[in-house]
Amino acid sequence: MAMLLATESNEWAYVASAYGLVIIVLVAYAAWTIARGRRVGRQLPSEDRRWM
Amino acid sequence: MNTDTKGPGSGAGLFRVYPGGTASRGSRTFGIVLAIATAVFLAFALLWSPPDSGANASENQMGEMVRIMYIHVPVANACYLAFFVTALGSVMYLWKKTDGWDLLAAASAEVGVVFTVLTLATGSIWGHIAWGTWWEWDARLTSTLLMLVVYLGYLALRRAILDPVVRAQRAAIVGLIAFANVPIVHYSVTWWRGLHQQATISRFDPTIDGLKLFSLLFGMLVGVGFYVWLMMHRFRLEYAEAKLESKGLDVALAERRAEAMADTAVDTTGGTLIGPKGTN
Amino acid sequence: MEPVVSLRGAVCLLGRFPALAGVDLDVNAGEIVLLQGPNGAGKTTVLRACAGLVPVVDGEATVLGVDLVADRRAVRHRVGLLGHASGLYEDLTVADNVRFWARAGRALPADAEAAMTRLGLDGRLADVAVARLSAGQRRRTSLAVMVARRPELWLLDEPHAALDQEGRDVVDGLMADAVAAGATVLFASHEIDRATAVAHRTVTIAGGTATAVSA
Amino acid sequence: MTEPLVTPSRSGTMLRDAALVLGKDLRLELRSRVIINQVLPFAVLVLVLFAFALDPDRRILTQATPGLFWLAVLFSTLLALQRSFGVEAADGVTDALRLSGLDPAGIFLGKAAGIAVHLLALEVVLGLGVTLFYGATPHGPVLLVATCVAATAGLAAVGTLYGVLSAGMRVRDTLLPLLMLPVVAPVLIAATQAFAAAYDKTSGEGWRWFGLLAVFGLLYLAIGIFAFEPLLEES
Repeated sequence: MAMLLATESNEWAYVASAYGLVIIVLVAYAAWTIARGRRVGRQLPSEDRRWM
Repeated sequence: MNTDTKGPGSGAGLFRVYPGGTASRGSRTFGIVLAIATAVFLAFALLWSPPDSGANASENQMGEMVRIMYIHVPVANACYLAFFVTALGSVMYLWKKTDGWDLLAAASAEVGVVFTVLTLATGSIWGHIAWGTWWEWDARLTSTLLMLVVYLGYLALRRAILDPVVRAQRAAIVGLIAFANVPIVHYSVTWWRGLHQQATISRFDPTIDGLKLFSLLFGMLVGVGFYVWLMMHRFRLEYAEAKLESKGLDVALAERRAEAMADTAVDTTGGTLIGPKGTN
Repeated sequence: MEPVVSLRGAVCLLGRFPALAGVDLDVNAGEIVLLQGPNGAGKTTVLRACAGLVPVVDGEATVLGVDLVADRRAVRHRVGLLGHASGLYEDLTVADNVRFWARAGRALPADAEAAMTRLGLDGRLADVAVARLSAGQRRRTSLAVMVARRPELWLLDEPHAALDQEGRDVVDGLMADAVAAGATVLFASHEIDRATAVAHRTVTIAGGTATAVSA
Repeated sequence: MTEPLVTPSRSGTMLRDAALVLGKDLRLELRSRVIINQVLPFAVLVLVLFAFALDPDRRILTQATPGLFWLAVLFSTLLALQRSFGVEAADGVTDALRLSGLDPAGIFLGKAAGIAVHLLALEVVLGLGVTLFYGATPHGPVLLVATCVAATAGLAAVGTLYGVLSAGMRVRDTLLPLLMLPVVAPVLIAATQAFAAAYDKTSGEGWRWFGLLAVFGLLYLAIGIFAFEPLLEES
């Protein structure tokens, strides 16, 4: 099978890219959401910001 | 505005709101716990758990590539959870007609789309080693791709409708149809591939145990944690936007009434008809 | 007796715009009431709200004994609304349209034919596609649909617009006949002279508010 | 003074209204001939363009016939839907429908039946087209017809649901394909496979796909009957 032919370092590059991609995308999405939240939140009076 | 869809309702103490954004003490505490858990998970997944080779290997002999599974499966798991919550929010909105459920469905769909993109990406990376190509018309990959497009359509529909009530109503029905469609698409695509490919592609579910199994389960826990934490922020954002919308409404209503006063004043000076006249 | 239309502090939204910002209005059975006011005052929205098309989001609203806030759909088939749009299929003929909408409203076939005659749509005009009609002829076709359906409450938005002299007389006659047959009429118009002549009383609306409550 | 004398059962009203709406749609097509004069030529044009794209090599075209046939049907469905709901969104007709007293479920069934009739006519012409242009000899006529009927029911039901959903929106022409096509992907797959089975004279396999199509069609007809009323509301 193809994966048996792959060298170990090559495998690590794929593993690293998978983990890197997931972490970068999640962090970027979280940052974007929080930034949007701050922008909208500033326009709201505090009595309307009762999260939970 | 209904906010009861998530957690206890209190504006003080542990849940005191931090000014300006969508964070609260609860979400910050949870975020810190999640960050530590993520670090521990990465250590397990990348360092402490053994590669899938040698004596204890599964039948597929995945080598270091098994580590991709520890992140792919939790991400896929989170995207199913997200879309389940969207469907739940849609059903509850159609039943209860309270805005909170609609906001929950909307927030969860967006988070779900992010997780679905990551599911496809990590699956594709794994596939490039396993199959030698970035994309294979594998049943799971294909049905996941279709699911992604369906929910992109859901989000596009939400953006296209301005009236909040109409938007909630229509989005709820589409959210429900989208979820009902998942099994149909899954089975049709599975049968479609099953008929044509006699050679089985090595599946992504080797038998694993020990540290490998622990890494996978811990990863799923972290994945659900990430979903919950993102949802805390995303739901509050959706809530704040809805609040802002209805806030603008109060202002518009006041302006409209002021306009009426002005018009009436003009009318009296002009001497035209006002109010009820005649027959009662 | 309970009024046919009863609005108390009614608020209606068009998207995010409050078209009605608190309307008080009573219309009693057998009345012809003229709704008058400047452009954008909310006349059209009052009529559409009474027809059960626009939701009343705040206040109280009862039409023909139906609570519009609770279930506005229940009133729809009992009212007739003549709006700015014709509500006709362009590619169908006049007769096709009148017969289809009359059957949809469970009107008698004879009523549909009679209505077309009343509006001067019989003969050659009946087989002309709506797309080829003039504005006045469309108006007559929409009116024919409404007459055939014999609504209990007539809601007319600018009924005289686009019509010739003879057509306007027909409209005035239709309103009088409707009231004589036990129906009620609420209409909006800018043709003050003609409208006040036919109306029993006038209600002025401005900036989405009006106060016209029977004592 | 106004109400009809009888109050028929709910399903009786639904079917009566469905027949009324279907009759109206057929009459509309009879008078305007948009499907015959525009959508039908478009569908044939798609077949010809496929032949250009795939090289006029009979073998490839014959092999790809089922897929190309259903793709042409799918694209034509979008056009037929835009026509069918463009008519309902024009000049206050949507309001007139809401005020008409027609049962929403009846309107749904009537509109879906109208679409289905148009699509079936289209499929007959396309079937002749692939035989003529691609040289595909049809086998298993029962399976072919059954597949057409079941697939058309599914396409018409989903199309009517999403058609009314996006009718009256500014972006309806772009939103409708995005919403509808991924949902009808199973129809494309199943109908293509059933056709392939019929053309290959292996009908046994094809009936399984027919079953999937039937389930799909019934499911969406049921959803439409229940969901059409809220969808017909404000736009």
